[in-house]
Amino acid sequence: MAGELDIVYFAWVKERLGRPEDRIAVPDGVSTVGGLIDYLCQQDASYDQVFADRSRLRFALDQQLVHADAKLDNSRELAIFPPVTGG
Amino acid sequence: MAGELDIVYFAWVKERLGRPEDRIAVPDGVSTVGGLIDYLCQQDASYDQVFADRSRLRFALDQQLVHADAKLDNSRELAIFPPVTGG
Amino acid sequence: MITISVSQKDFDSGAEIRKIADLGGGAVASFTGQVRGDADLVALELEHYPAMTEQALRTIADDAAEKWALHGITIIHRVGRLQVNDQIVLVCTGSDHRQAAISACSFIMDKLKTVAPFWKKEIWKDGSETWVEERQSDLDAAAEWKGRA
Amino acid sequence: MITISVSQKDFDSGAEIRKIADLGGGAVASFTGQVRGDADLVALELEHYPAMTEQALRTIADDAAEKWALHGITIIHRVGRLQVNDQIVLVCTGSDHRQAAISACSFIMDKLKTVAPFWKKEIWKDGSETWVEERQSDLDAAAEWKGRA
Repeated sequence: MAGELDIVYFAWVKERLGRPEDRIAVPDGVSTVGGLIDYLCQQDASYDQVFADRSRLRFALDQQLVHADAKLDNSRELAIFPPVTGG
Repeated sequence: MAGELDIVYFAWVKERLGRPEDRIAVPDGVSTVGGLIDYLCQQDASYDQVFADRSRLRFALDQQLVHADAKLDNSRELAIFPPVTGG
Repeated sequence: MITISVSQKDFDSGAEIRKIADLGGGAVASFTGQVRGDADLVALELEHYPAMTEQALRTIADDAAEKWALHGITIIHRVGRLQVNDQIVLVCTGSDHRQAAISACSFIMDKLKTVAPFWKKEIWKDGSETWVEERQSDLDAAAEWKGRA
Repeated sequence: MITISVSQKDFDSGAEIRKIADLGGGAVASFTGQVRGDADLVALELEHYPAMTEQALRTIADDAAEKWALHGITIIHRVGRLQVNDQIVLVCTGSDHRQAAISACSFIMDKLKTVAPFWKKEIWKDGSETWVEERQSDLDAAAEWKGRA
Protein backbone atom coordinates (compact mmCIF):
# COMPACT_ATOMS: atom_id res chain seq x y z
CA MET A 1 0.00 0.00 0.00
CA ALA A 2 1.36 3.37 -0.96
CA GLY A 3 1.98 5.80 1.95
CA GLU A 4 1.51 9.54 1.92
CA LEU A 5 4.61 11.65 2.37
CA ASP A 6 4.98 15.40 2.86
CA ILE A 7 7.96 16.85 1.05
CA VAL A 8 9.23 20.27 2.16
CA TYR A 9 11.73 22.40 0.25
CA PHE A 10 14.10 25.14 1.36
CA ALA A 11 16.34 27.83 -0.10
CA TRP A 12 16.96 27.60 -3.85
CA VAL A 13 15.24 24.21 -4.07
CA LYS A 14 12.02 25.88 -2.93
CA GLU A 15 12.59 28.92 -5.14
CA ARG A 16 13.23 26.89 -8.29
CA LEU A 17 10.33 24.54 -7.74
CA GLY A 18 8.18 27.56 -7.02
CA ARG A 19 6.45 25.99 -4.03
CA PRO A 20 7.35 25.19 -0.42
CA GLU A 21 5.94 21.67 -0.25
CA ASP A 22 4.25 18.73 -1.91
CA ARG A 23 2.26 15.83 -0.65
CA ILE A 24 2.83 12.67 -2.64
CA ALA A 25 1.78 9.05 -2.59
CA VAL A 26 4.90 6.91 -2.40
CA PRO A 27 4.50 4.19 -5.04
CA ASP A 28 5.23 0.54 -4.38
CA GLY A 29 8.83 -0.29 -5.16
CA VAL A 30 10.19 3.05 -3.97
CA SER A 31 11.88 2.54 -0.61
CA THR A 32 14.69 5.08 -0.30
CA VAL A 33 15.11 8.84 -0.50
CA GLY A 34 17.18 8.45 -3.65
CA GLY A 35 14.62 6.14 -5.19
CA LEU A 36 11.89 8.67 -4.52
CA ILE A 37 13.91 11.45 -6.16
CA ASP A 38 14.37 9.24 -9.23
CA TYR A 39 10.66 8.56 -9.30
CA LEU A 40 9.74 12.25 -9.02
CA CYS A 41 12.11 13.19 -11.84
CA GLN A 42 10.45 10.63 -14.09
CA GLN A 43 7.01 12.01 -13.25
CA ASP A 44 7.62 15.68 -13.84
CA ALA A 45 10.25 17.69 -15.72
CA SER A 46 10.17 20.46 -13.12
CA TYR A 47 11.64 18.07 -10.55
CA ASP A 48 14.16 16.83 -13.07
CA GLN A 49 15.57 20.33 -13.59
CA VAL A 50 15.88 21.21 -9.92
CA PHE A 51 17.16 17.81 -8.79
CA ALA A 52 19.51 17.35 -11.76
CA ASP A 53 22.71 17.60 -9.73
CA ARG A 54 22.12 15.28 -6.76
CA SER A 55 25.48 16.21 -5.22
CA ARG A 56 24.02 19.64 -4.43
CA LEU A 57 21.05 18.26 -2.49
CA ARG A 58 20.76 17.35 1.15
CA PHE A 59 17.93 15.44 2.82
CA ALA A 60 16.21 15.12 6.17
CA LEU A 61 13.67 12.48 7.10
CA ASP A 62 11.39 13.51 9.94
CA GLN A 63 13.87 16.33 10.72
CA GLN A 64 16.97 14.12 10.86
CA LEU A 65 19.73 14.57 8.28
CA VAL A 66 20.04 11.43 6.13
CA HIS A 67 21.89 10.30 3.03
CA ALA A 68 20.15 9.45 -0.24
CA ASP A 69 20.26 5.74 0.56
CA ALA A 70 18.14 6.17 3.71
CA LYS A 71 14.95 4.07 3.86
CA LEU A 72 11.72 6.00 3.80
CA ASP A 73 10.03 3.44 6.06
CA ASN A 74 7.15 5.18 7.80
CA SER A 75 8.58 8.69 7.68
CA ARG A 76 6.03 11.47 7.51
CA GLU A 77 8.17 14.31 6.22
CA LEU A 78 11.03 14.46 3.75
CA ALA A 79 12.96 17.73 3.45
CA ILE A 80 15.04 18.50 0.37
CA PHE A 81 17.43 21.44 0.48
CA PRO A 82 20.92 22.69 -0.48
CA PRO A 83 23.89 22.30 1.86
CA VAL A 84 23.32 24.42 4.97
CA THR A 85 25.07 27.78 5.30
CA GLY A 86 24.12 29.18 8.70
CA GLY A 87 26.31 30.62 11.44
CA MET B 1 84.13 48.37 37.03
CA ALA B 2 81.16 46.99 38.88
CA GLY B 3 77.73 48.18 37.63
CA GLU B 4 74.70 48.99 39.73
CA LEU B 5 71.66 46.79 39.27
CA ASP B 6 68.14 47.14 40.64
CA ILE B 7 66.58 43.83 41.62
CA VAL B 8 62.78 43.72 42.00
CA TYR B 9 60.84 40.87 43.58
CA PHE B 10 57.25 39.70 43.18
CA ALA B 11 54.74 37.35 44.81
CA TRP B 12 56.20 34.94 47.36
CA VAL B 13 59.75 35.90 46.49
CA LYS B 14 58.98 39.42 47.67
CA GLU B 15 57.02 38.19 50.71
CA ARG B 16 59.76 35.83 51.88
CA LEU B 17 62.56 38.31 51.38
CA GLY B 18 60.44 40.87 53.20
CA ARG B 19 61.20 43.65 50.72
CA PRO B 20 60.20 44.60 47.17
CA GLU B 21 63.65 45.48 45.82
CA ASP B 22 67.36 45.77 46.27
CA ARG B 23 70.07 47.77 44.61
CA ILE B 24 73.33 45.94 44.35
CA ALA B 25 76.76 46.43 42.88
CA VAL B 26 77.50 43.61 40.47
CA PRO B 27 80.97 42.32 41.30
CA ASP B 28 83.60 41.61 38.68
CA GLY B 29 83.40 38.03 37.50
CA VAL B 30 79.60 37.85 37.73
CA SER B 31 78.17 38.02 34.22
CA THR B 32 74.90 36.05 34.18
CA VAL B 33 71.61 36.01 36.07
CA GLY B 34 72.47 32.61 37.53
CA GLY B 35 75.93 33.80 38.55
CA LEU B 36 74.40 36.76 40.33
CA ILE B 37 71.96 34.53 42.23
CA ASP B 38 74.88 32.34 43.34
CA TYR B 39 76.76 35.42 44.48
CA LEU B 40 73.78 36.78 46.45
CA CYS B 41 73.25 33.43 48.19
CA GLN B 42 76.88 33.43 49.29
CA GLN B 43 76.55 36.96 50.66
CA ASP B 44 73.41 36.57 52.73
CA ALA B 45 71.55 33.60 54.18
CA SER B 46 68.17 35.29 53.56
CA TYR B 47 68.75 35.03 49.81
CA ASP B 48 69.92 31.45 50.17
CA GLN B 49 66.64 30.40 51.80
CA VAL B 50 64.36 32.08 49.27
CA PHE B 51 66.42 31.14 46.22
CA ALA B 52 67.16 27.58 47.37
CA ASP B 53 65.07 25.89 44.70
CA ARG B 54 66.11 27.62 41.48
CA SER B 55 63.57 25.61 39.46
CA ARG B 56 60.83 27.65 41.12
CA LEU B 57 62.30 31.00 40.08
CA ARG B 58 61.78 32.96 36.88
CA PHE B 59 63.71 36.02 35.72
CA ALA B 60 63.29 39.12 33.63
CA LEU B 61 66.07 41.48 32.57
CA ASP B 62 64.85 44.94 31.74
CA GLN B 63 61.29 43.56 31.59
CA GLN B 64 62.09 40.69 29.21
CA LEU B 65 61.76 37.09 30.37
CA VAL B 66 65.15 35.38 30.35
CA HIS B 67 66.71 32.12 31.48
CA ALA B 68 69.29 31.88 34.25
CA ASP B 69 72.13 31.76 31.76
CA ALA B 70 71.25 35.20 30.33
CA LYS B 71 74.08 37.77 30.34
CA LEU B 72 73.54 40.74 32.62
CA ASP B 73 75.45 43.02 30.22
CA ASN B 74 74.25 46.57 30.82
CA SER B 75 70.81 45.69 32.16
CA ARG B 76 69.35 48.10 34.66
CA GLU B 77 66.69 45.95 36.28
CA LEU B 78 66.54 42.27 37.15
CA ALA B 79 63.20 40.85 38.29
CA ILE B 80 63.01 37.62 40.26
CA PHE B 81 59.63 35.96 40.73
CA PRO B 82 57.76 32.65 40.78
CA PRO B 83 56.17 31.21 37.62
CA VAL B 84 53.37 33.50 36.50
CA THR B 85 49.76 32.56 37.25
CA GLY B 86 47.56 35.22 35.69
CA GLY B 87 44.54 34.88 33.43
CA MET C 1 22.13 24.36 31.40
CA ILE C 2 21.45 24.49 27.68
CA THR C 3 19.66 27.48 26.16
CA ILE C 4 18.67 27.48 22.49
CA SER C 5 17.02 30.38 20.72
CA VAL C 6 16.05 30.78 17.06
CA SER C 7 14.20 33.99 16.25
CA GLN C 8 14.27 37.28 14.39
CA LYS C 9 15.21 39.17 17.55
CA ASP C 10 18.62 40.68 18.18
CA PHE C 11 20.56 39.58 21.26
CA ASP C 12 22.96 41.07 23.81
CA SER C 13 26.22 39.11 23.85
CA GLY C 14 27.32 40.69 27.10
CA ALA C 15 24.11 39.73 28.89
CA GLU C 16 24.36 36.16 27.60
CA ILE C 17 27.98 35.90 28.70
CA ARG C 18 27.01 37.16 32.16
CA LYS C 19 24.26 34.53 32.44
CA ILE C 20 26.76 31.79 31.65
CA ALA C 21 29.37 33.36 33.97
CA ASP C 22 26.81 33.45 36.81
CA LEU C 23 26.68 29.65 36.69
CA GLY C 24 29.99 29.82 38.55
CA GLY C 25 32.67 28.29 36.29
CA GLY C 26 35.81 30.37 35.95
CA ALA C 27 35.90 30.29 32.14
CA VAL C 28 33.47 31.64 29.57
CA ALA C 29 34.11 31.51 25.82
CA SER C 30 31.93 33.13 23.21
CA PHE C 31 31.68 33.45 19.48
CA THR C 32 29.60 36.13 17.80
CA GLY C 33 29.00 36.05 14.06
CA GLN C 34 27.64 39.06 12.23
CA VAL C 35 26.91 40.13 8.68
CA ARG C 36 30.28 41.08 7.25
CA GLY C 37 30.63 44.56 5.80
CA ASP C 38 30.41 44.72 2.02
CA ALA C 39 29.61 47.93 0.18
CA ASP C 40 27.42 46.15 -2.39
CA LEU C 41 25.42 44.10 0.07
CA VAL C 42 21.91 45.36 0.87
CA ALA C 43 20.81 42.58 3.19
CA LEU C 44 21.14 38.95 4.15
CA GLU C 45 18.11 36.70 4.39
CA LEU C 46 18.33 33.83 6.79
CA GLU C 47 15.92 31.00 6.05
CA HIS C 48 15.58 27.94 8.23
CA TYR C 49 13.59 24.74 8.70
CA PRO C 50 11.49 25.59 11.73
CA ALA C 51 10.41 22.03 12.53
CA MET C 52 14.04 20.90 12.66
CA THR C 53 16.22 23.84 13.69
CA GLU C 54 15.95 23.91 17.46
CA GLN C 55 16.34 20.16 17.77
CA ALA C 56 19.39 20.21 15.50
CA LEU C 57 21.00 22.90 17.68
CA ARG C 58 20.08 21.03 20.85
CA THR C 59 21.73 17.88 19.52
CA ILE C 60 24.93 19.83 18.82
CA ALA C 61 24.83 21.27 22.36
CA ASP C 62 24.23 17.80 23.83
CA ASP C 63 27.23 16.47 21.89
CA ALA C 64 29.39 19.29 23.26
CA ALA C 65 28.16 18.63 26.81
CA GLU C 66 29.22 14.99 26.41
CA LYS C 67 32.70 15.88 25.18
CA TRP C 68 33.53 18.59 27.72
CA ALA C 69 32.62 19.38 31.34
CA LEU C 70 30.48 22.49 30.83
CA HIS C 71 28.34 24.51 33.21
CA GLY C 72 26.29 26.10 30.47
CA ILE C 73 25.80 26.39 26.73
CA THR C 74 23.87 29.13 24.96
CA ILE C 75 23.20 29.07 21.22
CA ILE C 76 21.29 31.95 19.65
CA HIS C 77 20.69 32.12 15.91
CA ARG C 78 18.71 34.79 14.14
CA VAL C 79 16.53 34.29 11.07
CA GLY C 80 14.85 36.68 8.66
CA ARG C 81 16.28 39.80 7.05
CA LEU C 82 19.54 41.20 8.42
CA GLN C 83 21.67 44.21 7.51
CA VAL C 84 25.42 44.65 7.33
CA ASN C 85 26.97 44.42 10.83
CA ASP C 86 23.79 42.87 12.28
CA GLN C 87 24.47 40.00 14.62
CA ILE C 88 23.60 36.53 13.30
CA VAL C 89 24.77 33.97 15.80
CA LEU C 90 26.05 33.69 19.35
CA VAL C 91 27.59 30.63 20.95
CA CYS C 92 28.60 30.92 24.59
CA THR C 93 30.06 28.18 26.77
CA GLY C 94 31.01 28.08 30.45
CA SER C 95 33.38 25.69 32.18
CA ASP C 96 35.88 25.44 35.01
CA HIS C 97 38.63 25.29 32.38
CA ARG C 98 39.35 27.66 29.56
CA GLN C 99 40.38 25.01 27.06
CA ALA C 100 37.09 23.16 27.56
CA ALA C 101 35.09 26.37 27.14
CA ILE C 102 36.98 27.48 24.02
CA SER C 103 37.05 24.03 22.39
CA ALA C 104 33.34 23.50 22.99
CA CYS C 105 32.53 26.92 21.52
CA SER C 106 34.63 26.16 18.45
CA PHE C 107 33.08 22.67 18.08
CA ILE C 108 29.54 24.01 18.30
CA MET C 109 30.21 26.62 15.60
CA ASP C 110 31.84 24.04 13.32
CA LYS C 111 28.90 21.65 13.70
CA LEU C 112 26.34 24.41 13.37
CA LYS C 113 27.90 25.46 10.05
CA THR C 114 27.49 21.96 8.62
CA VAL C 115 24.37 20.37 10.13
CA ALA C 116 21.98 23.09 11.37
CA PRO C 117 19.28 23.84 8.76
CA PHE C 118 19.95 27.51 7.97
CA TRP C 119 20.43 29.02 4.53
CA LYS C 120 21.77 32.48 3.73
CA LYS C 121 20.70 34.51 0.73
CA GLU C 122 22.66 37.63 -0.17
CA ILE C 123 20.71 40.54 -1.65
CA TRP C 124 22.83 42.94 -3.69
CA LYS C 125 22.53 46.57 -4.66
CA ASP C 126 22.05 45.69 -8.33
CA GLY C 127 18.96 43.71 -7.36
CA SER C 128 20.52 40.28 -7.77
CA GLU C 129 20.22 37.58 -5.13
CA THR C 130 22.66 34.77 -4.47
CA TRP C 131 22.38 31.80 -2.17
CA VAL C 132 25.58 31.39 -0.17
CA GLU C 133 27.43 28.19 -1.11
CA GLU C 134 28.80 25.73 1.39
CA ARG C 135 32.53 26.03 1.98
CA GLN C 136 34.97 23.13 1.97
CA SER C 137 36.81 24.73 4.91
CA ASP C 138 33.65 24.43 7.01
CA LEU C 139 33.26 20.76 6.11
CA ASP C 140 36.92 20.14 6.92
CA ALA C 141 36.61 21.92 10.28
CA ALA C 142 33.60 19.85 11.28
CA ALA C 143 35.24 16.60 10.12
CA GLU C 144 38.31 17.30 12.25
CA TRP C 145 36.33 16.87 15.46
CA LYS C 146 35.54 13.24 14.67
CA GLY C 147 37.03 11.12 17.41
CA ARG C 148 38.54 14.08 19.24
CA ALA C 149 37.59 15.00 22.80
CA MET D 1 43.68 47.69 16.39
CA ILE D 2 45.22 46.42 19.61
CA THR D 3 43.84 47.56 22.96
CA ILE D 4 45.59 46.58 26.19
CA SER D 5 44.33 47.46 29.66
CA VAL D 6 45.72 46.50 33.05
CA SER D 7 43.91 48.05 36.00
CA GLN D 8 41.78 47.45 39.06
CA LYS D 9 38.62 48.43 37.19
CA ASP D 10 35.93 45.98 36.16
CA PHE D 11 35.03 45.73 32.46
CA ASP D 12 31.96 45.11 30.30
CA SER D 13 32.53 42.10 28.04
CA GLY D 14 29.54 42.96 25.87
CA ALA D 15 30.77 46.50 25.23
CA GLU D 16 34.26 45.24 24.35
CA ILE D 17 32.81 42.64 21.97
CA ARG D 18 30.73 45.34 20.29
CA LYS D 19 33.82 47.54 19.83
CA ILE D 20 35.64 44.68 18.10
CA ALA D 21 32.51 43.80 16.09
CA ASP D 22 32.20 47.42 14.92
CA LEU D 23 35.56 47.02 13.16
CA GLY D 24 33.59 45.11 10.55
CA GLY D 25 34.86 41.52 10.49
CA GLY D 26 32.16 38.89 10.59
CA ALA D 27 33.66 36.90 13.45
CA VAL D 28 34.30 37.86 17.06
CA ALA D 29 35.65 35.45 19.67
CA SER D 30 35.98 36.20 23.34
CA PHE D 31 37.22 34.59 26.50
CA THR D 32 36.28 35.86 29.94
CA GLY D 33 37.98 34.50 33.03
CA GLN D 34 36.56 35.09 36.48
CA VAL D 35 37.24 34.08 40.07
CA ARG D 36 35.83 30.57 40.34
CA GLY D 37 33.29 29.94 43.07
CA ASP D 38 34.68 28.26 46.20
CA ALA D 39 32.89 28.39 49.54
CA ASP D 40 36.15 28.79 51.50
CA LEU D 41 37.64 31.50 49.33
CA VAL D 42 37.43 35.07 50.67
CA ALA D 43 39.31 36.84 47.90
CA LEU D 44 41.94 36.61 45.22
CA GLU D 45 44.82 39.10 45.10
CA LEU D 46 46.28 39.76 41.68
CA GLU D 47 49.80 41.14 41.78
CA HIS D 48 51.71 42.18 38.69
CA TYR D 49 54.96 43.75 37.50
CA PRO D 50 53.78 47.17 36.38
CA ALA D 51 56.87 48.08 34.39
CA MET D 52 56.56 44.89 32.33
CA THR D 53 52.90 43.86 32.15
CA GLU D 54 51.51 46.00 29.35
CA GLN D 55 54.48 45.38 27.10
CA ALA D 56 54.26 41.63 27.71
CA LEU D 57 50.57 41.64 26.74
CA ARG D 58 51.27 43.79 23.71
CA THR D 59 53.95 41.36 22.53
CA ILE D 60 51.45 38.49 22.81
CA ALA D 61 48.90 40.51 20.81
CA ASP D 62 51.51 41.35 18.17
CA ASP D 63 52.38 37.66 17.88
CA ALA D 64 48.70 36.81 17.38
CA ALA D 65 48.33 39.57 14.76
CA GLU D 66 51.24 38.04 12.86
CA LYS D 67 49.77 34.53 12.91
CA TRP D 68 46.19 35.41 11.96
CA ALA D 69 44.43 38.09 9.91
CA LEU D 70 42.69 40.02 12.68
CA HIS D 71 40.75 43.29 12.66
CA GLY D 72 41.13 43.85 16.37
CA ILE D 73 42.48 42.45 19.61
CA THR D 74 41.47 43.53 23.10
CA ILE D 75 43.18 42.25 26.23
CA ILE D 76 41.95 43.43 29.63
CA HIS D 77 43.44 42.10 32.84
CA ARG D 78 42.50 43.22 36.31
CA VAL D 79 44.84 43.49 39.29
CA GLY D 80 44.28 44.03 42.97
CA ARG D 81 41.76 42.36 45.27
CA LEU D 82 38.92 40.39 43.65
CA GLN D 83 35.95 38.47 45.04
CA VAL D 84 34.38 35.19 43.95
CA ASN D 85 32.72 35.59 40.51
CA ASP D 86 34.55 38.86 39.84
CA GLN D 87 35.89 39.10 36.32
CA ILE D 88 39.67 38.81 35.95
CA VAL D 89 40.52 38.76 32.28
CA LEU D 90 38.97 39.38 28.88
CA VAL D 91 40.46 38.51 25.52
CA CYS D 92 38.47 39.49 22.45
CA THR D 93 39.50 39.02 18.82
CA GLY D 94 37.84 40.01 15.57
CA SER D 95 38.44 38.57 12.12
CA ASP D 96 36.71 37.80 8.84
CA HIS D 97 36.93 34.10 9.74
CA ARG D 98 35.72 32.34 12.83
CA GLN D 99 38.63 29.92 13.07
CA ALA D 100 41.13 32.78 13.00
CA ALA D 101 39.20 34.66 15.71
CA ILE D 102 38.81 31.60 17.95
CA SER D 103 42.37 30.34 17.47
CA ALA D 104 43.85 33.77 18.16
CA CYS D 105 41.74 34.11 21.32
CA SER D 106 42.88 30.69 22.52
CA PHE D 107 46.53 31.44 21.66
CA ILE D 108 46.49 34.75 23.53
CA MET D 109 45.06 33.13 26.67
CA ASP D 110 47.61 30.29 26.53
CA LYS D 111 50.50 32.73 26.17
CA LEU D 112 49.11 35.10 28.80
CA LYS D 113 48.96 32.22 31.30
CA THR D 114 52.66 31.45 30.82
CA VAL D 115 54.50 34.71 30.05
CA ALA D 116 52.49 37.68 31.37
CA PRO D 117 53.77 38.77 34.81
CA PHE D 118 50.71 38.25 37.00
CA TRP D 119 50.55 36.28 40.22
CA LYS D 120 47.45 35.14 42.08
CA LYS D 121 47.22 34.79 45.84
CA GLU D 122 44.22 33.01 47.34
CA ILE D 123 42.95 34.28 50.68
CA TRP D 124 40.96 31.72 52.64
CA LYS D 125 38.30 31.92 55.34
CA ASP D 126 40.63 30.41 57.95
CA GLY D 127 43.03 33.32 57.39
CA SER D 128 45.59 31.36 55.39
CA GLU D 129 46.98 32.62 52.11
CA THR D 130 48.34 30.54 49.26
CA TRP D 131 50.08 31.58 46.07
CA VAL D 132 48.59 29.79 43.09
CA GLU D 133 51.08 27.35 41.52
CA GLU D 134 51.77 27.14 37.82
CA ARG D 135 50.02 24.24 36.08
CA GLN D 136 51.70 21.83 33.71
CA SER D 137 48.58 21.88 31.51
CA ASP D 138 49.10 25.63 30.94
CA LEU D 139 52.74 25.10 29.96
CA ASP D 140 51.71 22.29 27.61
CA ALA D 141 49.00 24.42 26.01
CA ALA D 142 51.42 27.29 25.37
CA ALA D 143 54.10 24.93 24.01
CA GLU D 144 51.64 23.42 21.54
CA TRP D 145 51.45 26.68 19.58
CA LYS D 146 55.14 26.55 18.70
CA GLY D 147 55.43 26.39 14.95
CA ARG D 148 51.66 26.32 14.42
CA ALA D 149 49.86 28.98 12.48
